[in-house]
Amino acid sequence: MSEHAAPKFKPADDPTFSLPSSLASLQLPLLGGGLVALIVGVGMAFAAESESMPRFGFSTYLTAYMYVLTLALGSLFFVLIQHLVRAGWSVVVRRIAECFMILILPLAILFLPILFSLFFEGRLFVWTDPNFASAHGLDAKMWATKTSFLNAPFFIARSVLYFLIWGGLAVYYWRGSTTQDETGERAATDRMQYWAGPAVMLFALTTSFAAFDWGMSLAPMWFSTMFGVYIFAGAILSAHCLITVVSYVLQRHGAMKDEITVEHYHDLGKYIFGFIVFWTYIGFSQYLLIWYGNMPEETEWFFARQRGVFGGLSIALILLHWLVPFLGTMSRHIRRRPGLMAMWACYILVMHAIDIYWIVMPEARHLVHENIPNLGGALGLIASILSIVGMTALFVGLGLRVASGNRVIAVRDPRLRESIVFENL
Amino acid sequence: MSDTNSEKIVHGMMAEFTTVDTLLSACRRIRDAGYTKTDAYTPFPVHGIDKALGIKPTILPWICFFAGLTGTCIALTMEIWMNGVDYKYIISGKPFISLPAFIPVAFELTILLASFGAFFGMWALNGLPRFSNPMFTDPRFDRATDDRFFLYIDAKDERYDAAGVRSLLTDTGSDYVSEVLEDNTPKEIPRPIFVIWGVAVAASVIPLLCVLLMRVTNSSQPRFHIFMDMDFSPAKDAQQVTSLFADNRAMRPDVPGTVARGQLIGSLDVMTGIDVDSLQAMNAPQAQRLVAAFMQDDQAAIADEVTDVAKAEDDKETPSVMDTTPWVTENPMTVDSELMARGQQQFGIYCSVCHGMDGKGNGLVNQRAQEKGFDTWVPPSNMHQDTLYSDKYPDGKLFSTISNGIRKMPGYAGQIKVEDRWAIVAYVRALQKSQNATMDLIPEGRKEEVKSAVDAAQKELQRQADEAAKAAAAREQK
Amino acid sequence: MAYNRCIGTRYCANNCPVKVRRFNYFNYNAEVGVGYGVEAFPSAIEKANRKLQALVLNPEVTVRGRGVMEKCTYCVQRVEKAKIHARKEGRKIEDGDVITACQAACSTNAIDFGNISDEESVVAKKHADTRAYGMLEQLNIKPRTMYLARVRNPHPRLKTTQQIEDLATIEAHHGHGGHGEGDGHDEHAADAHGEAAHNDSAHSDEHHGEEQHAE
Amino acid sequence: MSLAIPNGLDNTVERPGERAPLVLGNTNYHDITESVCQVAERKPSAGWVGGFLVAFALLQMLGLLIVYLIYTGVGVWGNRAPIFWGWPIVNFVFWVGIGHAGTLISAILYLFRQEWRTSINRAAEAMTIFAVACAGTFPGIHVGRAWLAFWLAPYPSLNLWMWPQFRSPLLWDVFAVSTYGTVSLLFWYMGMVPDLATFRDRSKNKYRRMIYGLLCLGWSGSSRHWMRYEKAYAILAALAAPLVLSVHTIVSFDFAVSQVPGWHTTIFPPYFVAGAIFSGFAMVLTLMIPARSMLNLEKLITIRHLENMCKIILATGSLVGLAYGTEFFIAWYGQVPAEQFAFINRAFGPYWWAYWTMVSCNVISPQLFWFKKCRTTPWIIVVVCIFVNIGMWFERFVITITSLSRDYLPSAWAYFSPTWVDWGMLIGSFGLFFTLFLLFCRTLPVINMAEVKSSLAKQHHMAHAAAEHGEAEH
Repeated sequence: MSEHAAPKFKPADDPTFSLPSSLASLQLPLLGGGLVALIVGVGMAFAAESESMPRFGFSTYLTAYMYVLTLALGSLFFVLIQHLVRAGWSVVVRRIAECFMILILPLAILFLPILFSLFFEGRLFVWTDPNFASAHGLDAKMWATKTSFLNAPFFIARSVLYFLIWGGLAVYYWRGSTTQDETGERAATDRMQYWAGPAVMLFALTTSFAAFDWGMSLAPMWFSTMFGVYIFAGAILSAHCLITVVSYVLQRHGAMKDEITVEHYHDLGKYIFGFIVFWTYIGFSQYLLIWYGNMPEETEWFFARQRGVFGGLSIALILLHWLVPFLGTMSRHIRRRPGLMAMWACYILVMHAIDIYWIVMPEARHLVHENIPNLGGALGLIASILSIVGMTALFVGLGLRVASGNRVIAVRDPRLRESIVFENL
Repeated sequence: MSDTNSEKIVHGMMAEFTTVDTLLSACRRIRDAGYTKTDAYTPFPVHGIDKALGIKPTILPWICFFAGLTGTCIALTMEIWMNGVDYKYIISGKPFISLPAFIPVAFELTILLASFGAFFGMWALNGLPRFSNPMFTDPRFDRATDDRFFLYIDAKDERYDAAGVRSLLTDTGSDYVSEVLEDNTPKEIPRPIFVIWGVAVAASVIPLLCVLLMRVTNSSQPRFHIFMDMDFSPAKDAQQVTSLFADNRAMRPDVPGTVARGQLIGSLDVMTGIDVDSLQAMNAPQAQRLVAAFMQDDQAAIADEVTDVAKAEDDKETPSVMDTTPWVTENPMTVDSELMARGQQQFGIYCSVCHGMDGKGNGLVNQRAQEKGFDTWVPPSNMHQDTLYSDKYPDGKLFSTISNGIRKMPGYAGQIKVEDRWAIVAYVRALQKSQNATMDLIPEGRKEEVKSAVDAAQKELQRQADEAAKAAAAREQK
Repeated sequence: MAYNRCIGTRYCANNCPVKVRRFNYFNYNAEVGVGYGVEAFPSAIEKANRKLQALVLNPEVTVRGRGVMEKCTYCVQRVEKAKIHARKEGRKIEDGDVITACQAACSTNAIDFGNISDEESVVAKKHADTRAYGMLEQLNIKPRTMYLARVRNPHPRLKTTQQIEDLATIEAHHGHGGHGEGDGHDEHAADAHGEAAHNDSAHSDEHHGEEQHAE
Repeated sequence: MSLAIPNGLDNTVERPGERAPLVLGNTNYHDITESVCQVAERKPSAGWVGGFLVAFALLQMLGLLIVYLIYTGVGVWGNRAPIFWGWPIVNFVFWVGIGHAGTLISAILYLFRQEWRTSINRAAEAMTIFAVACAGTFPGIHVGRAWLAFWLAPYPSLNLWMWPQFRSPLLWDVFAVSTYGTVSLLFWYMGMVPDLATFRDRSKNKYRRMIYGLLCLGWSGSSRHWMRYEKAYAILAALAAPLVLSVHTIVSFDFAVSQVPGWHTTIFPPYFVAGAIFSGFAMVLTLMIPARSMLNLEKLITIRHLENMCKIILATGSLVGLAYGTEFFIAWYGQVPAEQFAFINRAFGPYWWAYWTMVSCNVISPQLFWFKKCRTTPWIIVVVCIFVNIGMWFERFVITITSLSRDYLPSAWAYFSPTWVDWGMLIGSFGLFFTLFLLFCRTLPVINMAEVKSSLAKQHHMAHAAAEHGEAEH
């Protein structure tokens, strides 16, 4: 029925299935440069701390960290869900996601600075400050209950648990997939499918709580049941963008020239479009419910993001994170142009960084009612950008390192053939 | 069949296929042969056939996009105009133009109009509905919606030539090739359909006309109301009945314990005439019952209680002339000329009709009753018997009698205010005193005046007595 | 509350945190010729017409049939009357001009009603009292009706530490710092609509702990 | 045709790299037409007639109760202050939720290219429409003055000259539910057009032919038409997917924008949507399993279809469970006393029985679907799905009634008890639903023939390609 030329199926050791050397050679510059940029950026961020933004340093680090973590988590979820629904189309790009998913392990080490911040009372999470309750006139009994959850030991235990679960899942699926490259064993796919259901449940639970811990508890008196879903929406959207961009870059450098077709970009484009809508839906619902209910304990969080430069940023997010890419990726014609799709994907990755920044940074402000959060001046702005760029470079460098030792496509996946010949309706 | 063929317009040629693959290859062949006015008829969408036939993509997505955009604009304009401009209404502290709250409706209308765009756009682009189609004349074509695939070349095609087309189609592997002829079913629409249509249209207008008529008619009569709603006031007037309450009264009596404004005067002692504290000491349950009855605002119960209190004393071991009920012995009001005047007035209104202006028990009602000789008539008491003097009949007891009645006399608590009842008590005391007054009771300053008045009165009486004596003497002389 | 427009979704009543609203589930006035259904109608068209006219000319009260929500109007008819009166005399509305029905009926003078935008009014002063609190104020519902906390007189030796602390830190009345978007209530206040203060001695208000000796 | 799978083969096992068939038996296109058309063409069975009479009687009861309600006043329900919303709203949310499955199967699974949807989407869409009809009944009669319900439309009432209040979630609801009903109807109808043409072409009877001919708009099966038709269908699917999410989201806004403890929580939109899908799929399965055996459609609606639906039920059921847990956690974490009380009251207050019914039916019972045995045994599926339906009804009961019965001020607390009218209307709404569904079975194509044929063609094509490939490798 197809009008396409019959696809060629290459042998597993085809050179286009490994990381192109032009990209592999970028590893060291990215790792080194990224590390330096990150350190300098965070250093500058500490220097940019001021009376009005006393927690700027650690918050900047957390922003950069949350950004790459959501990318890795989104990739993990992408892999899990493809197995869960036995997807055929995505096999050619799944390895790219797998390469980023396994970065959960190094990210666990990069989490240490955040744990480290717990030793400095109130320098990142204000609930670590023993005087917080009395300074803000909070009821002591209530605060005691709150800190039975939000306290350093329990926080550390939970963080370790999250990383154990994510790391375990990532390693399991990474091993399954790379072993299959060698053995071509079909049962491996069956096993991975079998565990995908429970894995998604675990993922949903841990991601939700990690979002509560690392994002929501920055404002310890604020709460929103939807917050975990909001973080998840950003993660899954940006993971699809990441896969699109990386696929495009790989193809530009000669890898998987024939395997990833315009159909895959079209499909990724559809998901990107869909998840832009999903992100907007979650973000809007969260805002609307809080705005409408107008209860002081909830509006506080949005109130901080409604004034000054963050007010502008909020509007910008609506327009640039939703409206512009929504219109931009709506057309089938655009989704069927890999170059354009890669461009939009890059754009959304930038927007996602701003989204994370918008979530984390206002909580670095001095927590009194009248205080309007700011960007920390030119120094703070440069510091934030440097940190995020550095962290991202580090992340990509690590990804390349992982990829260089392996194939960039799951060559012996039983559904590879289906994926290659896949056509959109 | 051939002779009928010659009379009819030939629309084109169709060929039947049994599988998708043969159809597709046939499509490619006729496309490559240069035919452009071609079409395939299949029971399900066959993928790749648009390329095989050279069908161009549709503009439907654009129609939907603009329809959706129109929906958004309509919704936002409508919401902003209605709630932000034309009808401003403060609700839950939200601004008049609340964009977050306007999003859901805008979203729904966008989807609705875009869906209409897709649905009706498809109709329009496909030229549907189209009930008459020459393809349908061939009974074999019925299987085009079941399991057969048809390829059609239109006679209007530049390259069309019946014989050539037939051979080309037979060549592609079709086992049935046939010409498509003009539909020979009658073209006129049956008349009953028009009649039904007309009647339906006419009938559908009637309700509208009725509504219109009702809207424009000027009439002093109220419009017909299926549901009354709030057009008529359901407020109740006094003295009306209602089934809503057990007593059928529309006007509700006061809630028990209600004291009218300005009527809460002093303590319970003042209200009952009984020294409740003393009663409490003597007979606590009795006192509580009295208070309870009072809280119920039930005049009869109060009266019963009060009489009970009084009776309980009477029934005690030795019937004593002395009443041991702890009546209030002193008028709680400030006794002054104003109170006296008030008491005189009230006594005049309420008491004098029976008891007489002087309190001697011979008011107009009594006179009339005596005249008529009613045998059940109990004559009103004379205020001037010594059992009614304040040493034997304390002020409280007198007050209580006025309030609750005694023997034939009804209670006046409902008619006379508490203050006024005490005023009457004061006035009655004054009346009693007036019958036994001595000069000692007269204030110094007014003694002369009274003396002269008394003298004048005595003189006058003397004069009248003399005159009477004279007159009597004169009669005797006659 | 636009009674005429109400179709009785009862949404307002559900969401009213203080549950002041009540609903006309049935027509409670069926038999006076203003009900639903034909039995109410036959004899009374002319009379009903007159009533209708009377209703049109009645500026004071709307009357509600079944299916309509009920709510305290703060005796809007009395407020209007007082306003008209004050306007005729060319003065501002003053304390005592409006006596609401509940206030009139209250034998213990527990209710005060007046203009809170007038700082000299009784209600304004009572609102400023340390004992004043709004019901469920923490929800940012900005209630107009305020209550005065119960006055109690515990023996100093029986006071809880909480009470002692509260008494030590007691200040002027605190409201919620208004950081909602809504300002509808402020407009109401400017409208010379009154404000009620309940001196509700029966309302035990434990968490306030602003008890003082008063008796 | 030789590549078709013999009847009775277990198509729930799928080797990676090969797709299990979705149409069983030695089937060709004509067989599909036959097996679907026979449902409507043969004489109604005694079971159908009996079922229809019962359902129709219940529908009459619903009608009479509505008349009684409107004549007497909404006080005939158990709604009393402070529980101003009682069973009617519970029923409304319940039915709207059920009404999500059809469009979800049709639209979202279509967009995700889940081909197994083809055999079930038609009946599921029909159920959607009927469920929305049931749902739409309740808010309409729920208002105190039902005859003025049209005031909700943006129409200036002539005597008041007022506009509706667009800041009210109830108005959003009016728009959402009516848009949803309309679009679902369009979507359903549009999917049916080619199949109605099949009905037309098979009709022997002149009137049948005319009616189906009118309904199918003169569909001829032209490839040009198909191309635009498919585009329109895809666009409608793309529009219906966010729409279906938005509807229950907006229904959840009715609750969540308020300040009522237990209602005001931001997880409500996705949680309601998950619940809706959950209950909708359960309802589809509850009906589909008996229907497929009564209508002899086992070859088209296979165990694999059922298994896939069970998996979705398991996933959404667990999501709903996760949402219950999150609510509890955040209520504790948030440290707002009223909120905390609301949740403790749900679980341990006077309605504890409703809450635990909900939890056991919604969260625990679908966990059986972790076992393949349970996912592939029709009677177990039916039993679990009935529990899920009950559980989802109770979920709405719990949300609506427990929250209202005990909110901020204890002085206003009360306990809800339904009246006979409440019961009658709940049962009557099932009468409406089943009447429509039974009529649908007899008069319209219950399975999307065109799509099943299309997927059969693809199945053949793939088998063909695999065979060729196998030859090439050897």
